[in-house]
Order: sequence, then C-alpha cells, then structure tokens
Amino acid sequence: MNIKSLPTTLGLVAGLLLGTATGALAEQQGITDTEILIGEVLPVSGPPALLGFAHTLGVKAAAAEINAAGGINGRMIRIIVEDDGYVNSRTVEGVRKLLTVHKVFALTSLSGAAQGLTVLPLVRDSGIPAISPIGIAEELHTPLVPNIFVVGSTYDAASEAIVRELSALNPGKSWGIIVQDDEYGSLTHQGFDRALADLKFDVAYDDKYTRGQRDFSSEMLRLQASGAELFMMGGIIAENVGMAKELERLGYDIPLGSSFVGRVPAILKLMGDAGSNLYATDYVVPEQSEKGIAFLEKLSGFLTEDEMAATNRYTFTGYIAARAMFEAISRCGAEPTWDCTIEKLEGLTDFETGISSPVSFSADDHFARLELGLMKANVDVLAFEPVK
Amino acid sequence: MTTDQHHSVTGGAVKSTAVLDDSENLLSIRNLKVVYNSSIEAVRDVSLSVSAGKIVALLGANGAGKSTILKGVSGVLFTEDGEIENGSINFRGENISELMPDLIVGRGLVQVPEGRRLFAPLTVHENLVMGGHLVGSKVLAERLEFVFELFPRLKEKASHISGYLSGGEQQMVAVGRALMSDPKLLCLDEPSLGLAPQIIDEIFKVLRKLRDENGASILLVEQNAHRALEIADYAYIMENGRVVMDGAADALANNRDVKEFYLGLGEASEGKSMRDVKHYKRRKRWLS
Amino acid sequence: MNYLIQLTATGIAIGAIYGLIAMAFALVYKSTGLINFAQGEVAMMVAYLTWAFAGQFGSGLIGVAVFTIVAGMVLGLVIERLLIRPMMGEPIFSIVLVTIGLAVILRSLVLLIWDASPHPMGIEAASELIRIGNLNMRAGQVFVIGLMGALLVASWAFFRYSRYGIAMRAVADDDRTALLMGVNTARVQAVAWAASSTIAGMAGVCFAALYDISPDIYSIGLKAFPAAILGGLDAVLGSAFGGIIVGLIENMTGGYMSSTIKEISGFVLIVGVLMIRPSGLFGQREIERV
Amino acid sequence: MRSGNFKQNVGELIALTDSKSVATWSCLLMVALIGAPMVLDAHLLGLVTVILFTLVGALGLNILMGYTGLVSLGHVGFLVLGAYGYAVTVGIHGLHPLLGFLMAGIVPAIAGVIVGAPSLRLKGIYLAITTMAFAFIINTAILEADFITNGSSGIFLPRPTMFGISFKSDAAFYWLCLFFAVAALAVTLNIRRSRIGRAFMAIRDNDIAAQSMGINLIAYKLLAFVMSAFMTGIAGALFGVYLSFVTVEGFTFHLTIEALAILVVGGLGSALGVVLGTILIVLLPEITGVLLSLTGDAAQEVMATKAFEVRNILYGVIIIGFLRFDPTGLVGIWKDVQRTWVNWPLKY
Repeated sequence: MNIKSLPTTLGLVAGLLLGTATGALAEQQGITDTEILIGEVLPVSGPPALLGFAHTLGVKAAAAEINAAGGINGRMIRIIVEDDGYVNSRTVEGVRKLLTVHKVFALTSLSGAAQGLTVLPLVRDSGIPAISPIGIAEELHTPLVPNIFVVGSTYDAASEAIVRELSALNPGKSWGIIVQDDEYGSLTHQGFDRALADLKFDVAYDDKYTRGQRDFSSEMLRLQASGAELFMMGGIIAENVGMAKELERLGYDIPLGSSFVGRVPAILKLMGDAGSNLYATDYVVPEQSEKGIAFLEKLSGFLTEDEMAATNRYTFTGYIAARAMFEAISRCGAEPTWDCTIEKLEGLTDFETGISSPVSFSADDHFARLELGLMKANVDVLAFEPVK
Repeated sequence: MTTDQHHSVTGGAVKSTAVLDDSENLLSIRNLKVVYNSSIEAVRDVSLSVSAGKIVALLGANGAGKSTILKGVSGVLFTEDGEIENGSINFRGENISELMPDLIVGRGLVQVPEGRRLFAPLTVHENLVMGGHLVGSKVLAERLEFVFELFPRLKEKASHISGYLSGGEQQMVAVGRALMSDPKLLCLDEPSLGLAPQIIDEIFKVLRKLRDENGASILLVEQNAHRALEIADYAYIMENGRVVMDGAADALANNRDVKEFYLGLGEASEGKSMRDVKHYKRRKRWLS
Repeated sequence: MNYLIQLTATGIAIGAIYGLIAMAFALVYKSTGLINFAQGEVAMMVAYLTWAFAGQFGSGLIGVAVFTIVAGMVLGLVIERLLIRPMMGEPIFSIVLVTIGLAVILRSLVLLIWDASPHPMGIEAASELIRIGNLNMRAGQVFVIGLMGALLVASWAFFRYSRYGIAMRAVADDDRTALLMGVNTARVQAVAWAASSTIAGMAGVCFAALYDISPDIYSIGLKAFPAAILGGLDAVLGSAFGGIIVGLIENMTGGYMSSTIKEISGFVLIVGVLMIRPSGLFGQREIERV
Repeated sequence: MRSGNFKQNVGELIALTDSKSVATWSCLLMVALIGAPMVLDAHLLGLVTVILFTLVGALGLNILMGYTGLVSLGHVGFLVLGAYGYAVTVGIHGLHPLLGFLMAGIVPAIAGVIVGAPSLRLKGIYLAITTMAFAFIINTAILEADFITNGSSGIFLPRPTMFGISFKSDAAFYWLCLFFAVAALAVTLNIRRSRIGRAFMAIRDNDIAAQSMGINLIAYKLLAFVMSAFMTGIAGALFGVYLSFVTVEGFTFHLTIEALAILVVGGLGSALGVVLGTILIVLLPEITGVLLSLTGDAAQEVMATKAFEVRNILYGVIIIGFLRFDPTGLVGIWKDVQRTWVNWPLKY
C-alpha cells in the first residue's frame, strides 16, 4: 500500500478486518502471477448506458489488444465493471466494492463528473491509481490529487472551442444559448462566457432548461424571435434532438453548436434532416476521418458485430484512457505497484493512441488536455466528419 | 330450546317446516347461517318465506341480523367479508345463495338498501336509469313512466342532483330506482329510518298500493315494528340472529309480548316493581 | 402577435397530450377511486409495443392506430385482472401503492426488453409539416389536438347519455349499491381500466411520434398529474381541459419568463389551486348532505 | 415462558417492552452493532452504514404515514433540504457540524410546516400529490438559489469532526450513523407511547372523531409534518456526508418510492417493521445478486448488462407481493413466526 498516503489510509484501515488489512499491505492487490485486475464504475444500465457501455467496449478492445500481444509483461488483463446507473450513491457503492471486494489494481473510469466528485475522497484516500476519461470535473485534477489522472477536455473548454470556431466561420453573427440546469450546463455556459468576453459578439438569447425536458417549443420560438444567428445547444441527446427538430418545424435553419457529450451516431439518426447544420468539437477524431476509420477497423477485430453497433466516441475515449493506464503499468516491469504506476503515469509524455492528440501527464499536472477539433454532422452516413 | 322451532303466536311451538313450503313461496330461506370474517356469527338457522303478492315484515332490534339476511339474499355479503356457511336461499325455485348480485337482480330480486344509498352526484333521472340497468330500453321507458306516476314529485325533480334532495324525496328515488327493473320481489331495508312521520306514511302508502294494485311482493325489514305491522301480511321477529317469533301481522300486533317489547305498549307502564323486572327478564329469556 | 399564436398553438398541442393522460387518470379514478401512478408508464409501454409492432409490420397509420388501441386495451385488462381486482376490498392507499410498484416494474421492463437509447418512432407522417396561416405545425401536433377534441366529445356523450357511462359514474360513487342495482362492477372497472390504458397509450404513441421514443416518456405522466388534479380527478372532461391549461401555462411561462420555471409551473399551479379549491377546478365537491 | 399477553394497567400497555428477553436481545444487538466495524469488511460496513441512515429517514416518514396516516410522496424533498441544510452550513460556511445537523433538521421542519399546511384542507390522494409537487418545486428552488446553494455545482462535504472526534474513518462515520439511528428509533418508540403519538394515531384512524375528542387537528398534523421532516432531514445530512458531495441530482424521486417500499415491506406504522423493511430494501441488490449468481449462465449474461433492471423489477414485485399477500409486512411475518415458536405445536 502506498506509504505516503498511509496516514490518510489509517481511517480506512480501521474499518477493515484487521487480518485483511495486513494481508493487503503485504502484497499489491489486484495482481497475481497471471493476471491484472482492472476495475471500472460506469452506467451500463439506464439511459446513460449509451455512453457507459460504449466506454467499456473501448477498454475491452484495448485490453484485448494487449492480451493478444502477450499481456502486460505476461499478465493478462481482466476487467470488472460495476454498474452505477449514473446514481451517485451507487457509484460510491461500486467503487467500494471494486476496492475491497474485487480488490482491483487500477480504475479506468470513475463514471460521470458528479459521480467522480462523489467518489473523489474515497478514491483519493485509497491511493489506487485511477484514470477518468468521462467525468472531467475540475476538482478531480486541481488541486492535484496524487492518484487520479484525467484525460480529455473539460465541458467548458469544449463549449468555448465550439463558440470560437463557429464565430470564426460566421464572423459578426449573434448567438443564442440554452443550457441544462446542472453542472454540465453551468460549465457549458462558462465556456461560452469566456469566448464572449474575448470575442464580444451579441447574445440574443440565453436560457436554462430543466433536465429531462422534452418539449422545447416555447424555448425555440423565443430563440427565433430573438433573431440569434448561431445557437449553442447545451443539451445532451434527447434534448438536443428536441431543439433541432423544433427549429426545423419553425423553419429556422442556423448553425447549431454542441459539445462532445452527446456526439453519438444515435443523435443524428434521431435528428434526421434537422441535424444537417449541426457542429461539434471533440478531442477524439471523428468517425469519418482517416484515423477514425482506421481505428474502427481495428476495433472490429476485437469486438462482436453487436458491440460494434454500440460503439461511439466514448469507445474512443475509453480506449485512450485504458491504453495510457496499461502503458504505465507495463513500464513498471515485472512487479507493478500502485506507487510505480502513478509515477509512470506522471512520466507519460506524448503517448500516441492514434485517435487523439498525444497524451501527456506530469508530476504536477494530472490532466492531459487533448486538442479539440471542429467537426460537422453528416446525416447521410450518420457520422461526423472533420471541418477544415 | 331447539333452534328449528319458532314460537308462533297462534299456537305455541310449531315446526317451522309447517310454515314453509317452497313450492308456493316466491322466496324461501331455510336454515340460513351467516358468518362474518369467518368468526362472527350474525345469523343462525333462520328460515323464512315470502309468498307472492304479500308484504312480509322482518322485525327486530338493531343488530338482530335483519340486514344481514337482506344482504345474503342480494348476494352482497362478500363485500363485507360475510359468508353463507349453511342453508339455502330459494327464489322462484332456484337456489340463489351462490349467485353474484347482478345475476340476482336479473332474476327479479331487488333491494332498496338501508340509508337509501343514492348515487349522490347523479341526477334523479340517472339514478332511476341505474335501477333499470339490466332491462331493455323499451322496458326502461315504460318503467320510468310507472315510477313517475307513482311518485309525481320525482318527475319534477328528474334533472336534479339526487344528493341535494330532501330525505323523503331521496327515499322515493331509492324505491323508484328499485322498481325500475320490474322486480318480482322488492326488498326494503329500513325505509322509515330517519324520516318524518308523514313521509313514512307516504312511502308506506305506496308500498301498500304496490301490493294491492300491482300485486307486488315485498320483504320489508324494519325496526319500526308498529308501522310495519300496519301494512304487512305476515311478520317475522328476529333477535340475536335468530327468528324468535312469526305469524300473521295482525296476530302479532296483538300479542302481549310483542306489544311490550317491540311496540312499546306495555300495559304496566306505571310504577314498575322488582317483580315486574324479574318477570320481564324471564320472558325476555324465553323469547330469545 | 404571431409569437403569442405560436406559443398558444404549440401549448395546446403538448397540452392535448397531457390532457389525454389526465383523462386516463380521471377514468380510472372515476370508476375505482384510485390514482394509477403507473399511468405514464402505461403510456410508455403502449408506445414501445407499438414501436416494436411498427418495426415488424411497417408503420402504416391504420395498422399502428389499431395496434395502439388493442395494445392499450389488453394492457389495461391485464393490469386490472392481475393486480387491481385481487386487491378489491383493501384500503385505497394499498392499491395506489400497487400501482407505484407497477410503475417501477414497467419502467424496468422497457429497459430490459428494449434499450435505454432514444429511437425514432418511425411514423414519418407525424413529423410532416403542415402550414396553417403563417405557422408551421407538425402533422402529429395537429392530429393530437384533434384526437383529444374527438375523445372529449365522445366521452362527454358517453358519460352523459349512455347507460354504461351512467353505470360507470354510479360505480365510482358507490360500488356496493351499484352491485345491488345489478351492475357487474368488476366488469365496469375492467372496462374503465381498458379505456384508460387505451387513451394513455394513444397519448404515449403521439408523444413518441413527435419527440422520439425513449425510456423517459413515462415522465409525461408526471406532467399530466397537475392537469388531472387541476381539472378535478373525478372529472374526465375537466382533466382534459386541465391538460390544455397546463400546456398553455407551460408555454406561456416558457415563452415569457424562463424555461426552468416552465417545467414546474404545473406543480406550482396545482398547489395554488388546491389551496383554494381542494377538489380541483371542475371536480365534484363531496356532497355533504348524504 | 409466558402463557399469554396480558396487560393489567396503562403503564404496562405503553411500556417499551414487557419482556425480559426482548430487552436482553436488544442489548446484545446493540453491543454487536457497536462492535461491528471490528469484524465487518469495508463493503459490508458500508452497507450497514447505508441501512442505518436510511433507517433514520424511513422512521421519519413512518411518523407521518405510519402513525398519523398522512400520505407523503414528496419526502425526498425533505431529504434534499436536510442535505443542503447541512451542506450549506458546514460545506460552504465552514460552521460547526453540530450546527449543521441542527440546520439539517430545522430547515426541512420549516418546510414541513409549509407543506403540511395543505394537509389541513386536503386529504388522501390530493395531499399526496401536493407533497409530490413540493419535491419537484424544492429541486428547482435549490438550483435557482445558487447564491445560497451553489446551484448545480453541488457542495463538497468533508466528514465532520465534532468534540475532538474525527468521523473521517468509515468506522467512525458508522458509529455516528448508529448513534442517529438509535436516537431516531428511541424517539419513534417513545412518541408511540406518548400523548402526542396517541393523538397521531387517533387522527390516522378517524380525524373527525379525533377532533371531537379534543385533539387539535391543525397543531398535531403540522407537528407530525415537522417531526417527520426533521428526522428525514437528519437522514438527508447523513446521506450527504456519506456521498461526500451534495447535488440535487443525487436525490431522485426514486428515493421516495424506496422509502414507501420500506414502509410497505416492513409493515406500516411499526418501528420494528421499518427496521426490517430498511434492511431488506437496502440489501435487495445484494440479495438479488446472490440469487442470480446461483442461476445459470444465461441469466448471468442478462445480469451483466441488465442487473439494475432485473433488480428494479424485483423491487416492484416485492412491493406488490407484500401488499397483496401480506399487508402486515415483515413485522407481521415476524410476529407469526414468534407466535408459532411460542405456541408450537398448538395453533394458538
């Protein structure tokens, strides 16, 4: 067990059966001569399963890839997924179970942002190396948490990027924005505000909706009445679809910006023609890019046909996170420990996965900020393609 | 005392079977035993009969089991966890004790429930229509005409919400509603309850008229023995779940004990001595 | 002005869907004195069944309509027979809790059988644009308004004039006495459940056709609650109007105030209304005389 | 062994227990509970902790629904208010945790007065829906009042330190929850045998009759709401501390249904029932997990991705099953078992 965090772990130890605790100190948990146990907590049921399940596929493919090549220094990777359904209390339960019942070696997901925050103290105090590619809340990396690594981009950065990019494509146009009434929404708005402070465009419409709302008739009517010429849709899936379709009904065809969160093929299928003017920014490459096509080709070697149908951008992000974690473990050699893995993660620079900009961590920054690229929906093939 | 005996006013103890002959009777109940919640015995070994064209009164104090018999006859005991444990109910030669209430109504046995139980939010007209739920629309129109003739006041108030009518008018609706399906046997549960004397007169006049002019058969459950005996042809008196006395109405009305216990016409009304009380107790015991 | 007309039109359209579900609430309440907390879930289940049907047999409008009605009726009858009738005689509260249990089951069943992602309903005709004056409406929106209007008139006539309708009202008021009048109350209640589920199912299918099918459709049930309460739980017609009112108020607050207030405006409204009129706008007050 | 259950005076009737064995077993259980952290592993300890603070909330709801017969479908509203009452006091303003727990009770209690007010006019289902509306309105209000509550960003909650004791460790937090659970149980049991409790139950059985017996309906109904909200609020604070992060999203409407399920499964109006119900409902996921692991591979395949759904269906089935086949709940079953044990081989 991590010696540096031992004092903080003492509390946890008091809660453990004495024998188990001493046993855990003796050898690194989650690792045997033939196997390395990796844990994930994610929503694989309920509506958010769309992202959670896709993520597990990415991790699964990454593990399969490594295992096919002989594993990590001869040890096969085995993955255990705990389903939290995006419910905070279940995330806590899930992480607890992974730590103390399954005794995994590392975590490759801490579920969503709010869920990640909920388990933050638990994960921090345990000292287990963890990487979070979905829940990217600021508190997970700043101030620095010794054993938690974050890869990707923040919602606010994504929102800022899309506003900047679309403003550049449509100079001098006024904006409308609507966000969800939660953390995700407020971050989206923060990014928007940063771009606004810099570019000083007009904001014709600015509103907030309640999570789960389906009918956007009055909101989109207000947007139209406000005369906004660009629109930042701060919803996720069903909400963005609802908005786009409502705008189609009103005959108000303006460029629509969205974050990477709901950038999945399902959304395009649902939007139909209403999605033809939809833009997004993402830190993973679009499916319809050269690299994207090559990656999906590779995935199909490890996943079944059904699983391939369920892939989306979260498969990409899951793959990136898993590869980074596996790389760090393998760099530890024959006897990987938590400390070593964390150290090697901190030493990871310009690690290439081929589907995003290189991943780099350092000892004083555990957040690998990946570059965001602009992409546009192609409703004919139900995928996104790069814009340039 | 054996339970299958009744004390007839006319001749002491007689075998009840002598009084009951199923073939001639519209309704005959034999050895009925009703139990609530599988434990509380409400009615035991009751036998009684109603012959066509007669008004038969079922008298007794509160809790004697009169209403339970009516519920048993109408097949609604199950709504109160009641169950017929023994005995039979024959209506026009058919055992109806196992039938569902709607089928019993279909056979021509209709009840006017205690406390009237109108469908309060419905209009008078709609209440009456409910009474004729099982008859064809042509018959319905005829019956409606008949009821309005019987109670002209209801015609005036046909479109009124029944819940806001006066007690007497409500009782008229209740009786009219029951008559809508042209029943072979009309059962009334305490029609006089809570009504002013002149309203009771009016209702009872209608009952008498129904028997005399329309040949209706009526089973009348009453606490108000005095009034009931006035119009009944035959009467049964119940106590503690059993029939303790039966006989022709006029004979009962003149019976010394009935007078004292049910009609409140005790001859020794002034200055009761201890002896009287003892005598009372003894007779009371004998009666039950 | 056009803005107001637009808000009104779309408000009535969404209100009509709430209204249909509210009618479904009222139908069950009226004949059994129960609130079916699974009403939104029933709507969702019928929508999913219809979606699966359309996927198998094509999305011909008549086929879909017939299937919706059949699915709604069967679902209603099954629920009544399996869950509600055996509970007869238990306290109302227990039966209401049974419907809550049913709601949980139906929600999970949808996720178990199908998946959690939203899907297009596949009824193209519903999303076609219709131009009325200078406002664009989806065909489905116009249809659902018409559907509610038709059902409104039909149910008004049914309860007012048909003998079965009167019997239903009688059963609602006093089922024991209705029994004494020869009404087969169990059958009346079964019919009420079937009708209620069918109407809710229609609303579910319309909603799914307009806003895609997804496992959170049940939440229209939550929206219809205020509508049903507002109209008066025992007033089938009042509930339908309640739906329109809630739809309009939502759109007005959304159009003139803010979107977050919009989503709870229905609830705020009913809390206010109930304080003044405890039985809703059109609901029957308890007749104290009796 | 007792041959029957005879009470000879009111004192005996309202005593917490008249049985030495019950008292003994309770003491033994208490000792076992206090010592539990020494024996249980972290996962199990976590589960018992969840049971304990869930129990506090369920007991709170029981005062309202079980004792007073007022139906609430908005209890999650009190729960979230309690969590925020604590989180705002401790998490944002850094005040003493004790004050936090006090606020966690008081804030919902005040809301209880507001929500309870309609109960004077509304009955049954209408009241239930008003309380449900309240839960939705509260959520929006918390999100909108971001100057007080941090809005959608949520509030971080450290484990408290009180009287020089740190509750940071799981074991210490467990003991804190145990303390509150025992306190809540004591309050519940004692309300039952007090004047207040008897007034509540009189209102439940027939409020008009209760009023005619001189029970002040307004005061007692509001009191029931206040007490219930206070206890539920405390549970909310503990839940928040357990999660270490409080957001509105963490308190879904599903929690209300869970609470109802606890009361139904346990047996409405009985403290023992609430305890049994809480244990069953909280452990249900674990139980189903074990049960399904006994089944074949096909079922496990389903469980891999659909575990939550299967569990929820079971949830619904259990609620309905208890309502349908044993409305007295677990406490009824327990009593039957007890009776059989004492009287066997006689029937009664």
